[in-house]
Amino acid sequence: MTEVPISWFLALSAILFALGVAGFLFRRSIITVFMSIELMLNAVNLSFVTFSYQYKQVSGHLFTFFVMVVAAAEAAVGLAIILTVFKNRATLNIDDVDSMKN
Amino acid sequence: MDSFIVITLIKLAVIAAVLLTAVAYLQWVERKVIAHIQVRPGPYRVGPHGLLQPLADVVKLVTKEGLLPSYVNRPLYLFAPFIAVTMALLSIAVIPFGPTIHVAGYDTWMQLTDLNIGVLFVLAVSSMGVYGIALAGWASNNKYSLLGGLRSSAQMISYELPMALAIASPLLVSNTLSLRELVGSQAGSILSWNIIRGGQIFAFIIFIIAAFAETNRIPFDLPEAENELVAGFHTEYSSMAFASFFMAEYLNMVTVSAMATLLFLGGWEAPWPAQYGSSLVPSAIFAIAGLVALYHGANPPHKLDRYTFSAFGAVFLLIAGVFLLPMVQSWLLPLFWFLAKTGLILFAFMWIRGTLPRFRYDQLMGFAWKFLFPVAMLNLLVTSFVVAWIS
Amino acid sequence: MQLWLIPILPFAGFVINGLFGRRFSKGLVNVFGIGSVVLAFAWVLKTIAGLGDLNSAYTEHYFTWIQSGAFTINCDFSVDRLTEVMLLVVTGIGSLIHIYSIGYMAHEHGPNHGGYYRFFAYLNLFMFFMLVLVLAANYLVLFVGWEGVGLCSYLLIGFYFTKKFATDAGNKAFIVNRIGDFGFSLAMFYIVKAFGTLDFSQVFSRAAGIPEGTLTLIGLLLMVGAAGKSAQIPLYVWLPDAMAGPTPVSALIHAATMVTAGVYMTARSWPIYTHAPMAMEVIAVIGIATAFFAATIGLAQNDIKKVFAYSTVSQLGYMFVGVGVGAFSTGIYHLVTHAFFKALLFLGSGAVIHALSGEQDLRNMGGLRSKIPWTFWTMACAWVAISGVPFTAGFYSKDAILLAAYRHAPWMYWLGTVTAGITAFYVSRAMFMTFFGKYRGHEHHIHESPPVMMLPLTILGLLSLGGGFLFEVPKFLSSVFPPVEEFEDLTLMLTSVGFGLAGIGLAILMYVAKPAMAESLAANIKGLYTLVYNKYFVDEVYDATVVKPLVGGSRLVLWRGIDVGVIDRLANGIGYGARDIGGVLRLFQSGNIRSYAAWVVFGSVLLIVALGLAAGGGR
Amino acid sequence: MDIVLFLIFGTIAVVAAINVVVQTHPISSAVSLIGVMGSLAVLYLLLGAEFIAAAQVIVYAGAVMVLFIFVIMLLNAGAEVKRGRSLVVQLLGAPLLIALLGLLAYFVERVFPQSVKVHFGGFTGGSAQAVGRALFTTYLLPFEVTSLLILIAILGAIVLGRKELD
Repeated sequence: MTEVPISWFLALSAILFALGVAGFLFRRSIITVFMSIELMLNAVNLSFVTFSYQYKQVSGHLFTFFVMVVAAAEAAVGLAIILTVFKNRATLNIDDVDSMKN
Repeated sequence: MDSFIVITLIKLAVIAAVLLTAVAYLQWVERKVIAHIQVRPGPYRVGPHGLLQPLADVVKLVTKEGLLPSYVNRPLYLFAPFIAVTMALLSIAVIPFGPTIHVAGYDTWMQLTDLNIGVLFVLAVSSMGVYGIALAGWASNNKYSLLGGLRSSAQMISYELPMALAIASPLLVSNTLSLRELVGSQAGSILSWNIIRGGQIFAFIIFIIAAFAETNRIPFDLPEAENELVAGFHTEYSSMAFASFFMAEYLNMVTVSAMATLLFLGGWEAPWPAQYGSSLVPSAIFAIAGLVALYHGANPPHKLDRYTFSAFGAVFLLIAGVFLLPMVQSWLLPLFWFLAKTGLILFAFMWIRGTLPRFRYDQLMGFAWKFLFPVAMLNLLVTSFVVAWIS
Repeated sequence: MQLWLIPILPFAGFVINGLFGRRFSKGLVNVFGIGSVVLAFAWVLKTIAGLGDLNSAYTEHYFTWIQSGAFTINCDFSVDRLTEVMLLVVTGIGSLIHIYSIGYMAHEHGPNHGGYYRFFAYLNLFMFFMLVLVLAANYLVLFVGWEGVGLCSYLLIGFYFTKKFATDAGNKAFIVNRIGDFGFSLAMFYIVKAFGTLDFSQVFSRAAGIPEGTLTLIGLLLMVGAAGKSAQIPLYVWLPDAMAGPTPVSALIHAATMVTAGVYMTARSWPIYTHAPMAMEVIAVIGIATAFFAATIGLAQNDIKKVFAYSTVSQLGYMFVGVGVGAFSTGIYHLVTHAFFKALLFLGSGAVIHALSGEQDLRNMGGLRSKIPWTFWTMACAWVAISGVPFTAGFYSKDAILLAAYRHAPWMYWLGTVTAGITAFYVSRAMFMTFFGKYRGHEHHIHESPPVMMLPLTILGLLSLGGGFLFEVPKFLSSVFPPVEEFEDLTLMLTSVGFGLAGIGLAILMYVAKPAMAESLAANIKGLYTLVYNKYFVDEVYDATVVKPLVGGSRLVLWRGIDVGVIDRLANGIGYGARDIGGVLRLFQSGNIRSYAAWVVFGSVLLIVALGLAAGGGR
Repeated sequence: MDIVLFLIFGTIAVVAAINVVVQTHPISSAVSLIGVMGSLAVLYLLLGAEFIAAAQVIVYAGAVMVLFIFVIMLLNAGAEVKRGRSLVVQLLGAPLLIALLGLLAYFVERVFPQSVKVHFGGFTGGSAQAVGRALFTTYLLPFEVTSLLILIAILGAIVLGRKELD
């Protein structure tokens, strides 16, 4: 059985996180931006679970669990907000939603 | 290690072959049952009593041209039926059909793989099943399909909640997440099944209702309500892609029926202990069936039946005899009980399809959120209090 | 024993009446307002019965309030015999006065029955704080009650807040009390510094080991606090003005209970004082000076409540004399009897005022004896008691104090005896001007007060007459305080009684037999009379020496100089600065979410770099 | 075996994540994201987090993403339009991203000892029982608070989503 260095998992987590950031920065669709956030959360979850393995403690799993719960709640509210935005402005382009500017 | 892989591969092959055939014949059974409910003969032409009808259907579906409409989202359109059937097949992997058996010097379970979170696995996979339908509806780029997909995803995530809650109650009673241990905790007689001992009759009813909705069966088959949506999410599908959805639906029915059996009806446990003659029941049933068939063969309603009924009668009597052999009883009896219970529930699926009308969509959602969910919640609450009280 | 229930009951009354009383009928307000206090009284009785002999303090711990290293302050209540006496006085007399208030406040006009619910809510709140003060097992909890009663006193003095003089009087009481509280706070700080704790039992058990200088300082600072609360020279000026509040308030807060808190506190702190004789001497001197000084002012007052207010100041002086000469139990004894007769005098004067529909000036009264006889006879009980007529309540306690004072320093005895004579004279004067002679007022609908007011008067009357030998407070408290030598001297006793009777006799002569004599006397010693009539111009002196310079200085230095010159400039400068910085930062606020995200990432990168640098490159 | 599994599913995760970012159509991104989540679930199993793996599939893949797809279908969202721009992102975005990734990689490499290796079955404390025990003892308060959070989220979603009453 070949084993995997623990830093590989963390590196994977870092890559996924960076990709999430990239999605947030470069995408214009609100929904995609939102999904990028979920991607970042997933990357962080992977780190938590990895740390849990490293320290042989279950706490990391619980953090992940709570992140999931919060993500679910966030998705419910966030998507409701997206629906409202779409209803009021008929756009999903994040650069069009900038009325805070003035 | 190697033997493990080999055994697993053999089991895989057996289960896949039996299951896929069973699904095809399930379709035949359903058509027959509904036909008899509606007082008509049903499939009759292909083979004796239409017994070869499924084969003919398969040949037809496979050889038909797979249409790919030009305006669909190709990758997803092709991907969706794949997801649907994969997810339906996946959950079978953790479902045990019987206890450990001893074959050719090896001990093995009548199950592909045992997870100690088997129930969670089934839940997870069934929740993934939504994607097949939702993506199919969306990728078809057709308003009927889209609406069907929307309805289906809304319906499935709505009914997943009461279903999960209904599953949680027997889990509390049995105190395990492993499907095998779940059955082990219900060993004995019908009195120790979760539906009786755990007082989970309400959970069972909720589970069955939610299962009907999860599998998009009548009376909850809104996603494919033909008078409103043509054929719902699979309007644009034909040939094998269409067959995939069809298979997925029947596989899901088998899965939920098996789950209901494992969770509530004691799995492969006999309704009463063997010393009171439960081991003779299969023989008796098959013997009676064989005698009836032979009688009908002697007095055939049709010319051809003289041979078919006689043949069936002989086969049934043979099976009845096999059940009496002590060397196979150890694994055949549990399998019989498991399949009998699952079959009963499957029969209920068909029976209800022949009897009930369809819900209206708002009634469907209202029923899920305003009635089923609170009741399931209450049931779980009461169960947990009782479990905490007793332990 | 659930000691917490005692203060919590009135507090519940306060909360209920305070929150919902606006919508209640008067009856319902009464149920909660008076019921809670009566229940508290009942609970006090049950507690005392349950605690039995109580030769050492019984303490209940509730929670740790402040914890800082080794220094801990608990929220504790504790009961010993001294506390029992105070509890009985506070809840007993408090209950009577609450009942009396039903009748007294019944005719208030204005919205919500003239703030009827507000009155009882404040009164209940006062009871709560007073009981906390009495039950406290350390200085800080006592201070909570101390400040709380001050607040309630302020609220109730200014109860008629539409009248300027009432709110002014409230402010005055509050501000003067602040000076005293400042002293008290300093005392607490020194106690913490010297003892490391504020807990009574620990402080008192360690008092012997502390240098006398520190104890003297603490004692004097505590005395400043007590002087503020108990209206002693030089901080007595607020009490006469406090009569602007409703009369039951004057009776409860400014005669029977709150103003005696200073005496209670000094008596409670006796282990500190016994090791600081200097401080005790100061207390005794201040006490006797206040007693005499306030009595002389009382001679020339024409407002019936003012007379009794100065009398209160004077009697509080007596109590301090008792404490100051080391006879702590006599001070508490006088506190109890004074609570009886002074509450009665105030309630009686309230009944008179009530009968005359608000008239307070003695010159507009007279001859009321026949019109409101029950009021007269009950007040007469208090009159003989305060005058020190033998075998009444005041006789026993005042006599005990004077005897103790004689043992300490004979001049104090003589001054006290003279004061007793003056006291007898001015109280008699007030009584005669009210009840004897012929009626000089204009109100013609003079009526006896309702039974609900007469009942407390009657009970207090009986207590004023018999309370002295019924409750032998010094004997009861003998286990609490250091023993005092038994000292009986019939001559001295007779002398002081004689002075008292002489005072009454003089008053009969001047106000009953020859009514003109008072006027001519006043005319003969016009200078002196004017001086006394204007209360020695103390208020004016304070105004000129303290208040004016303070206000002027504040205006010039604090307002013009510091406020405008420094603070405003600073505040405006910050504002301008923020605006300018904002002008730059505004460019970041593009409204574009993705730009924000980029800045967040930028910050994260900086943060990671900083963390890496801080951790020394990672390992 | 373990390393093979890691490589397979790690690659799937990275490729799918890249796909999330580069696809112009939200639904393609969503499907790719489901792929990321699924492969992460497998990696969780590898790390001994069986309950979390199941929860990952049930909650994330089975509920959250269904919601996403549902909304995409409901809004019939099309491919995104290249309109509007952010100067900051254009100038700073790529360098920042590279800096972030580089720093993370550097620290992961520096901080974490190579000696700790992951093999399947190396940690068995992630069973449903263990997680449940910790959840209902040590983490009871956060757990209850999250239930409150979810309640609030439900209310918020309902308020935001309901039709205007006019």
